[in-house]
Amino acid sequence: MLKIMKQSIFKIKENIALTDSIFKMVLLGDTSDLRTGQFVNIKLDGFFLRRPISVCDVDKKSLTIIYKIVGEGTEQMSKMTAGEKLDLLTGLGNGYDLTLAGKKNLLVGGGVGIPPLYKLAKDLKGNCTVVLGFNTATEIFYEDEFKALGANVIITTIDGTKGVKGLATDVLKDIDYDYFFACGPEPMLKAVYEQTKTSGQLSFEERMGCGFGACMGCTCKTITGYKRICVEGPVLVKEELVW
Amino acid sequence: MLKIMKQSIFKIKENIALTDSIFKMVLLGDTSDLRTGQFVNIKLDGFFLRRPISVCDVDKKSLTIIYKIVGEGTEQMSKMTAGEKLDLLTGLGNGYDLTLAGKKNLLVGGGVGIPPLYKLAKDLKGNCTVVLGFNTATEIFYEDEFKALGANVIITTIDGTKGVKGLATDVLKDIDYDYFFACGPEPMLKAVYEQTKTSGQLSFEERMGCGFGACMGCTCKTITGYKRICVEGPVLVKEELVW
Amino acid sequence: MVNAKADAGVYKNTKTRVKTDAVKLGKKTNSKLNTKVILCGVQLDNPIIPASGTFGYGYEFAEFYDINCLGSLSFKGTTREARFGNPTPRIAECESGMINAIGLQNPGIDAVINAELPKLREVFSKPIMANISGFSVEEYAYIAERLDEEEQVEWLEVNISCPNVRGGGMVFGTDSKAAVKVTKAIKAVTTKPVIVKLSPNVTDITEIAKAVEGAGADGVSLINTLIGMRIDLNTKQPIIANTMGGFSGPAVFPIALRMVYQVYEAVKIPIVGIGGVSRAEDVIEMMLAGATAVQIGTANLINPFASKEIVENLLNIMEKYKIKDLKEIIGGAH
Amino acid sequence: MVNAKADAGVYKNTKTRVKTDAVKLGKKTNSKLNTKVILCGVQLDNPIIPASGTFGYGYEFAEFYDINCLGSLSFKGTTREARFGNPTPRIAECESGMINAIGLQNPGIDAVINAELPKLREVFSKPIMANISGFSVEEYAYIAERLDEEEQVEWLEVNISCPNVRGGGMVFGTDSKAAVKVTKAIKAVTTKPVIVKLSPNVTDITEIAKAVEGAGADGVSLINTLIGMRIDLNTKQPIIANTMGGFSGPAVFPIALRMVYQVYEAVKIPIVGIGGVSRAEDVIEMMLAGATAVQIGTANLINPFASKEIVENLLNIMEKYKIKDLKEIIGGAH
Ligand SMILES: Cc1cc2nc3c(=O)[nH]c(=O)nc-3n(C[C@H](O)[C@H](O)[C@H](O)COP(=O)(O)OP(=O)(O)OC[C@H]3O[C@@H](n4cnc5c(N)ncnc54)[C@H](O)[C@@H]3O)c2cc1C
Ligand SMILES: Cc1cc2nc3c(=O)[nH]c(=O)nc-3n(C[C@H](O)[C@H](O)[C@H](O)COP(=O)(O)OP(=O)(O)OC[C@H]3O[C@@H](n4cnc5c(N)ncnc54)[C@H](O)[C@@H]3O)c2cc1C
Ligand SMILES: Cc1cc2nc3c(=O)[nH]c(=O)nc-3n(C[C@H](O)[C@H](O)[C@H](O)COP(=O)(O)O)c2cc1C
Ligand SMILES: Cc1cc2nc3c(=O)[nH]c(=O)nc-3n(C[C@H](O)[C@H](O)[C@H](O)COP(=O)(O)O)c2cc1C
Ligand code: FES
Ligand code: FES
Repeated sequence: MLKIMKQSIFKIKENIALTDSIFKMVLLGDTSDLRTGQFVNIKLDGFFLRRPISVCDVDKKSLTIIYKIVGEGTEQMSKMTAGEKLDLLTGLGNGYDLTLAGKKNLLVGGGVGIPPLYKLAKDLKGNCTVVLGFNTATEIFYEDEFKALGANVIITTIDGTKGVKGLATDVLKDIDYDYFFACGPEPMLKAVYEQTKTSGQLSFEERMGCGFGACMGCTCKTITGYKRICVEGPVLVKEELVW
Repeated sequence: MLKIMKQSIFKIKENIALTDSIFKMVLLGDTSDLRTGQFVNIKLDGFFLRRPISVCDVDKKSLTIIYKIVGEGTEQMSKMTAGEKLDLLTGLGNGYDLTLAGKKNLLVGGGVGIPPLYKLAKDLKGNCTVVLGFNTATEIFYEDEFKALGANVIITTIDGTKGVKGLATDVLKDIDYDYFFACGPEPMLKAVYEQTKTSGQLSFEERMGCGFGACMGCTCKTITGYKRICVEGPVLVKEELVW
Repeated sequence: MVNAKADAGVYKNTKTRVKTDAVKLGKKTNSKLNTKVILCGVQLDNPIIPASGTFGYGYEFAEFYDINCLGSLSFKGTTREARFGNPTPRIAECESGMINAIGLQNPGIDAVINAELPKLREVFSKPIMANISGFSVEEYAYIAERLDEEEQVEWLEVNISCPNVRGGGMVFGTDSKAAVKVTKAIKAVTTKPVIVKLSPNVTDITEIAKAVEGAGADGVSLINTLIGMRIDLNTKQPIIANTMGGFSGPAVFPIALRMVYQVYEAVKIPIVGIGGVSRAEDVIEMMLAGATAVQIGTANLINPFASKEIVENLLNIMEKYKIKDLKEIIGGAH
Repeated sequence: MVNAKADAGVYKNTKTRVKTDAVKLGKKTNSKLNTKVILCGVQLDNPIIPASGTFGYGYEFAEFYDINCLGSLSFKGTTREARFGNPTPRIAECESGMINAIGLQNPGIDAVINAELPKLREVFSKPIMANISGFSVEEYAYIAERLDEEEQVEWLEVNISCPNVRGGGMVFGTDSKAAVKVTKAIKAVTTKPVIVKLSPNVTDITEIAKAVEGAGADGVSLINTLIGMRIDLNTKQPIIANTMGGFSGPAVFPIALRMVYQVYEAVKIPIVGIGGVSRAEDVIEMMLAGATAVQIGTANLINPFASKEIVENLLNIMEKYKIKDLKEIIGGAH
């Protein structure tokens, strides 16, 4: 796969809260080489390392990312306003391999694993079942957006305040699918790995030094060898995992 | 002398070039405790230590400073624009002791030693002779401002492109004065020290860790003991110098 | 005397960061949170201690705020005679830090006891940590003996790690045998707890820590400054008149934290964590690594209200990270 | 392949600074300026060398820009066998720096010679610095011998200072005797210049430098990473899976510069200056301290175009500070 990485400056078009702690930022800039399932690496003033964030949506002019405030970097991002600029490395990671997709695709997302699935559902023309797992009703975001794509959306909440009570993986057995894509916290990915009967692709996270393959900071073991989450990942196919 | 230091935020009202490398910045903020001959210590984004800059002028609402681009901090300052904010420590240093002033005061300034003399000339109601030394005509600033105070202004340039050709100290012998104030590069101060026959006050510079007396970074020896340029200085009286 | 206004927050970074969430929590701070710690048998209201050399003899800061909010303070390294210190420039700027080469400027032990401590007593009612330095074992012992009589002095912090003086200071801190000698000599003349301040400029700091523990030290404090240098591109010569100096500030925090962590596993005596601490979060990290108390150094120079702001923010940060009792997190990362 | 656009300048700081004046001078750069230096008898077009572990095996960066603008490059530390390295997380963020605990992940010497170097040769026509590591004297010698046959490899950079592996790496770099053994064993099997990479985690780096010089080293490179650590306040455990790691980036520059300065006074062999160098100004400082060539490490990770931008800016900075010939400033601050 041809590696196309760019460093360029993006301008914030909007930065709005979707929930208490989850924000959506639309950025204007050179989006020419951003693919579904890839990520960007964002330089923030006052922080040494860049912050990797998945591509949630992308068109000719704009890039949408959705991020959760988990520490100081994302907190600072949440306070930025339209017009401010950000330095991004774009075109990072392998992205989803759509040539492997099935006819009845299942997308399983948990928390901030959900954003990259949006562009994926779009690429699949909404022709998929999307299971979105949250802790509680107030944390739900992007339900309507997925529905607007025409996808069959199933919401789960752990406390049962909305949708099916339980984990995203609790509903899998009742769904008819022949391929899956999953992104979310590692325990969820593990459960998806264990409970899915078909092949599929899973998206991983790791602390990164560079995000473009230079430092070996993000390596994981797979049955096909050592892989860097930032180059040979973040998307790995189920069969190569060593769980 | 009561030490009154404050940390507060100032807003830039204007920031304009007086010459190629010398800028004037007017700041709005809490100016309540700024005295003639004192300095402020400025925090700049991306730099660890603050930058000490003399009070050039001050009134109830605004503080004027004049600074020369000598390194990256001052360069960054020169690119700031109206509306931007700066974090200042104010009320630093002893300032000039006007109770010691004479009837015929001489003010000698060289380069960016000139700014603090402006407020001093103002305090003296323009009733003084001011010698301003520059390298060349294009570097001259604040000549008119001093004249507007009613002061007797003598300009010297080393290359003779304006005013008297030579050093500021070259003209001292022809001036009638009974007390002096001097601020400028150390070689100039040394020459003033040697060539003046009366008492006077001289303003010094030193690399500073804190600017308010805590680190002992700026100490010099005087015949009355060790003095911190930032607390017992920057103004020292001629008789205590150990030159 | 001062209308202290701490608009700009605590500097963790050279850049003014957005304030942390915790500041908002401030109002509803839980009074059941406990910040008290016990250092060598002496209780501190909180573990925050301004570090030696960055807080003068304390009373100067009392003009900026009521310093009784601090747990304690460690005053400027004191020697037998008054010292001018090194020639200037003594200061150089670095990324997220600075270099100093003060060279132990201080008025000497007589003046400290007769002039500085009385002034400090007027404004400070907490236990004091006395930082002492010397050029010989005898000098260290002499100063310790003198300070042993000062009631408000609760701990002697023995600086065997000053990189800015020759023939003294750091030579004691990089050689276990010399460190042991100084420690024993001081223990012989004082009943106050002796905390030996260690140098980070060593291959294995645990070796020195174990040595001074063996010699009777009641605690160790670490780290002093790392040796650093900058060169002026205009003059093409070192910026510091003395060529090199002590490097401190947020830049050194990961090194300091690592050393506190290592020493915690090597000794049983309490550790005072020092090095780059600039905000309440750093204090917690230091304590998790093994520090019983934490000193704030360079941060005080950049922001004169740093120590006070850290004390104030500590409760918020404890709440944020669900810590009820600070004592209980000491060494928690092991 | 890449429309490389280096909008954001070189990061000296965690904050995106205003561009330096020098960039403007760029257009009228004086072609009479000389950036060539000679390192152990081999000429480099300029002293800029990406540091081992931050530039892969080089060819990856050739997708971002033409790496032939560089003086040389030092590839990822190579061992006899392929290594996975340490468990993740291997990376932690710090003020003006980072911690890594990669643990020498590399494909092993066979794969490096058969797969990596051929790929590098396709895109790089400059002399290469081969960075080698080992867990025993024999392993070091074996790898050196293998690389001795590689024509494009001009120097062997012997990493005796990796803090991230046990029972190898740094143990050789903190003990003069072990360092001497490794150096001698390698010198015995190669005719290429041997540059020994030193650890900063020592009491006296000049002692190790002198020892390896005595053992026949043709040069020394310094510094490798400092040992550092961070703790996660949420989990209250070390961030790095391996607890500690190697601390690098602009934060360590003053320490690296000081060590280069000290070693310059202690040995006669050339020095490769490393540690926190992030912009052309830092390169000049390193050379004034005594470095003949200068490596760029962590800066490449934050800004993939850092090394290229530093090369480009070097002429501007030379002009700004009135330097005609880089060779002539080596050690100029002494
Ligand atoms: C490929 C990839 C895609 C991602 N996509 C998204 C997304 O679309 N939306 C979203 O909200 N989050 C996403 N994350 C997680 C996101 O990178 C972290 O939440 C973010 O870096 C935290 O930064 P902070 O400064 O707020 O936290 P801090 O904890 O203060 O950060 C400290 C350091 O740890 C790193 N770090 C902390 N948590 C993580 C993490 N989970 N993964 C990797 N590095 C971490 C930071 O980058 C930084 O270097 C993604 C991570 C990866 C690796
Ligand atoms: C009491 C006092 C009053 C001053 N008043 C003025 C003034 O009114 N106008 C003016 O133009 N300049 C004044 N200066 C000098 C001014 O502080 C420096 O020019 C400025 O700090 C340079 O910063 P920089 O980042 O551009 O330079 P850099 O060289 O990049 O700065 C690096 C470090 O060195 C310090 N430094 C560099 N030069 C000096 C210097 N001459 N004195 C003290 N520290 C220095 C900086 O503060 C910084 O910590 C004054 C200095 C002092 C001590
Ligand atoms: C200007 C200055 C002066 C110092 N003087 C002393 C001293 O006299 N005695 C001492 O033990 N440590 C001294 N130190 C070291 C500090 O107490 C502290 O150990 C070190 O700076 C690391 O902490 P920091 O990064 O928080 O500053 C000094 C540090 C600075 C910056
Ligand atoms: C991610 C990473 C991996 C490294 N791997 C190696 C290595 O394999 N061999 C080696 O000699 N040094 C290695 N180093 C050390 C660097 O080459 C360099 O000596 C050090 O990082 C200091 O320079 P810097 O501050 O410019 O990064 C590594 C550094 C980093 C950050
Ligand atoms: S983050 Fe550097 S190789 Fe993946
Ligand atoms: S600058 Fe710190 S005492 Fe003067």
